[in-house]
Amino acid sequence: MAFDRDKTAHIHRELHSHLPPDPALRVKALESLAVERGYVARETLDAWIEAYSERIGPKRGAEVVARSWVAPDFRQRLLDNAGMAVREFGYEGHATGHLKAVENSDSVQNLVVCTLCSCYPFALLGMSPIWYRSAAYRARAVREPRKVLAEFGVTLPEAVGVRVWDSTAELRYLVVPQRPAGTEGWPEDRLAALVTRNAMIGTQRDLALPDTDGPG
Amino acid sequence: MAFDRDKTAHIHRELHSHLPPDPALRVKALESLAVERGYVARETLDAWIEAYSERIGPKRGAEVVARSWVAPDFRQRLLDNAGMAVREFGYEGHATGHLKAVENSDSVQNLVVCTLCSCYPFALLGMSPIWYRSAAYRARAVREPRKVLAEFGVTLPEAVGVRVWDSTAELRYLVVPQRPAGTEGWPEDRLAALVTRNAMIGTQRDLALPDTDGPG
Amino acid sequence: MDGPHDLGGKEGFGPIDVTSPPFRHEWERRQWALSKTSDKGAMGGSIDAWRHTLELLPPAVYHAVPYFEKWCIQSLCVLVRDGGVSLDEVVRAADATPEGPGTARIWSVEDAVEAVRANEAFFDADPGEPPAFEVGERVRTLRHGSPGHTRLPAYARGAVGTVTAHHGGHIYADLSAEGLEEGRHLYTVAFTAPELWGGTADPRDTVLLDLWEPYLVPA
Amino acid sequence: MDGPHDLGGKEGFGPIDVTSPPFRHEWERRQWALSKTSDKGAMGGSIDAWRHTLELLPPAVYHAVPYFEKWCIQSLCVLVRDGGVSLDEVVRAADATPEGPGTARIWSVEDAVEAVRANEAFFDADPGEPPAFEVGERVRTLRHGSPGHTRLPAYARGAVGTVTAHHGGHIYADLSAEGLEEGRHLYTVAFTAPELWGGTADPRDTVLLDLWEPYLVPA
Repeated sequence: MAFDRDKTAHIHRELHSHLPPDPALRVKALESLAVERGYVARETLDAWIEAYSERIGPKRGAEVVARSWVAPDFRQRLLDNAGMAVREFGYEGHATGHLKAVENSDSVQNLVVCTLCSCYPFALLGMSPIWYRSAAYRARAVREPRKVLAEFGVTLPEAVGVRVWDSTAELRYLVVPQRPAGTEGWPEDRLAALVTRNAMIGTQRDLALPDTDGPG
Repeated sequence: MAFDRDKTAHIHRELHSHLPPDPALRVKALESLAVERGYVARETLDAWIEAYSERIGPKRGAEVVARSWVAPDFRQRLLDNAGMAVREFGYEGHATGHLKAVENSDSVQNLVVCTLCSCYPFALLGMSPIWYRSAAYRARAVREPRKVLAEFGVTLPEAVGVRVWDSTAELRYLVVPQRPAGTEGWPEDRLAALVTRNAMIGTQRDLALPDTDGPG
Repeated sequence: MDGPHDLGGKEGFGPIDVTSPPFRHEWERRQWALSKTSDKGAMGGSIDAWRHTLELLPPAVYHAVPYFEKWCIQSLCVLVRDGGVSLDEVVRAADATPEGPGTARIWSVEDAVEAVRANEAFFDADPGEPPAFEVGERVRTLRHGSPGHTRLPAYARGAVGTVTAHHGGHIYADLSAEGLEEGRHLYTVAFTAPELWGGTADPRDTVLLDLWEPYLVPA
Repeated sequence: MDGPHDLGGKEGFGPIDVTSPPFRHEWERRQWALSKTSDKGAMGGSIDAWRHTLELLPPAVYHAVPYFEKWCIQSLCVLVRDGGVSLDEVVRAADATPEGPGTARIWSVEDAVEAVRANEAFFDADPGEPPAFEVGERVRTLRHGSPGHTRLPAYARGAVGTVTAHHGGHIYADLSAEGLEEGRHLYTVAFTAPELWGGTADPRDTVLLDLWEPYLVPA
């Protein structure tokens, strides 16, 4: 069935002009219809909310990053095929089928964006932060990544080039930040606690050790 | 003084978030400040409104078009330098300094738009219609002029190409529609009464005679 | 389409609110949860059709309403367009107190977590012909977009870059939105910042996009 | 700048309301009248600075608010930026009942009509060098816009057209917005519809733009 653009745009205009402006009421309408039609149970929505607040979040990605720091063979598997590598944790799933890990280095800072929508490796990092889906971030990350990074408190050393990854197809990106100095011999779980969501998107470069007040 | 973009954008955001949303109140604020600071008298605003509702409007352009139909030498002056030619009527002024007249023909339909703002030959045609400044017209006129014309009820003969004039500099455009058949020997004022604002922008092609119900 | 969603490089946006959490309001959480059912039945369709429906929001709405409200209107639109729901029913549902428990099975948190895992989708698809470009080759993107759904952003059109990876064949988004699953070769292409933004951009920086073969010609 | 004002060719807008009159509301008439004083003192500046200030409205505001409300915010912004008016004063002015008659001279309708006539501005300015292109020549527009004000719309970038007229030197908008009045050669350039919009566009149609020489290179 070919996509009917005119009809779709027409329905959008009708809906927007006839629905109450409060988004909570609009969502209520969708929820009522979805429940009534048997697409979803109300309790299932609560289960989804709990799944994403308690179970699926950036701690998953942090574990993956930490292991890549301590296990060279895992690091290689991650760089070769990150989608397969995260299966070792059972963290595969929504938007990780074509996951790609990109490592920061002394000369590279990776930064991930989706300019056309808001693609994100949900099963690995949970729901994205609001800024990631904001028009300002989507518009500016590709054009002025250094100014964007500055707003996150990141100033790059002279030698560092920014690689901005715009997720235009079904590949998804995980930034692997550099392991901080002074963590030699730390176990994986202690290392994982250092890895932030922003660092895995690329808007944080230096990871802070628990005792320091380094730049976020 | 260089233009301070960041400061300008910041003030815009502050104003929009602190002012009441009702546009009438926003205009009231501007009027109060302008009057209080001595930039304009309240009665002068009424004079401007009357000037543009009673004195300055598309009838001016219609007179110019009608004369070009009946006076070949005037027509030539209009095509050579429309800004100078409208001085013969005393209709020069706001946005006619670099006026250009473009004639429709059996193979050409001219259409005027300003995609970047809403440039218009005000002194000659008065205030523009709302559709001319709408995002839909500005966006679509250059990309799909025939669909736009169809919404105005215009279907072009097979031989006709559309020339869309996007007013990107300080030139302004006056479309000279074709003189309708059956008006041989008519005086200028009777001809001028046939010429519509839309025809002089290019969203009407065939001018209707008073007794007919032809397409607008 | 050159729609309101094509934000890359657009100017005039203010500073980024860097502290914002995933959700601010309860309705946002519920919309996110509702979207988890959006690939089921009448609320769904391919990811590309889903995106295209979202892109067709009126530009003023797209720019003005909160993120998850766009998702909500998108799903309501699909219900009306493809699900046999009338506009009146939608408007009444915003007003009415929700009715009884419905007929759907109740999922546990464990079910949801497992569904996320099982949703590991792959988009590989045989393009049926060898790739036209190889890694290291210079390519130019098309100047024109497509009137329908497309994933070549406006900021990267008519630009010359270097192929840095070939991913084999992937389902071609432009056709997928129209209901056709066909494979096309997918590449990662790197563009220097000055190529995209002009001479004032930082020459140390690059932007990398994943682009299907039909978007590319030899440079 | 690649701002929200650059609408040419953008998609997703609905049908045009073809019957609409010049004004719908009294506040629109008053704003139009107020704008007639906008080239006086602190409410003004060059037309290019005026346009650039308008372009810098946040995109969501630009797309959502009515046309004359944009003009109003634009003028208020200039008053705050250049006119020594504080944000608080503006907000209070929206709330307060207007005070006495002010000090400005009262104009008659005749004065207004005469002011429109006298406002026949010319933008000719000596470019100081001969034109680089002549009528009939093929030219290509730049791929990149300018970070500031510019009058080369995004839809016409990186495109090949034909010079159909040379208008001598005109004040160059890009610099004029920054307060510098310098002349550059101005041309009308015709582009075929397929060149701008791709092969599906009607080959009978053309789009003509008035473009300054710095936007152009030989094709």
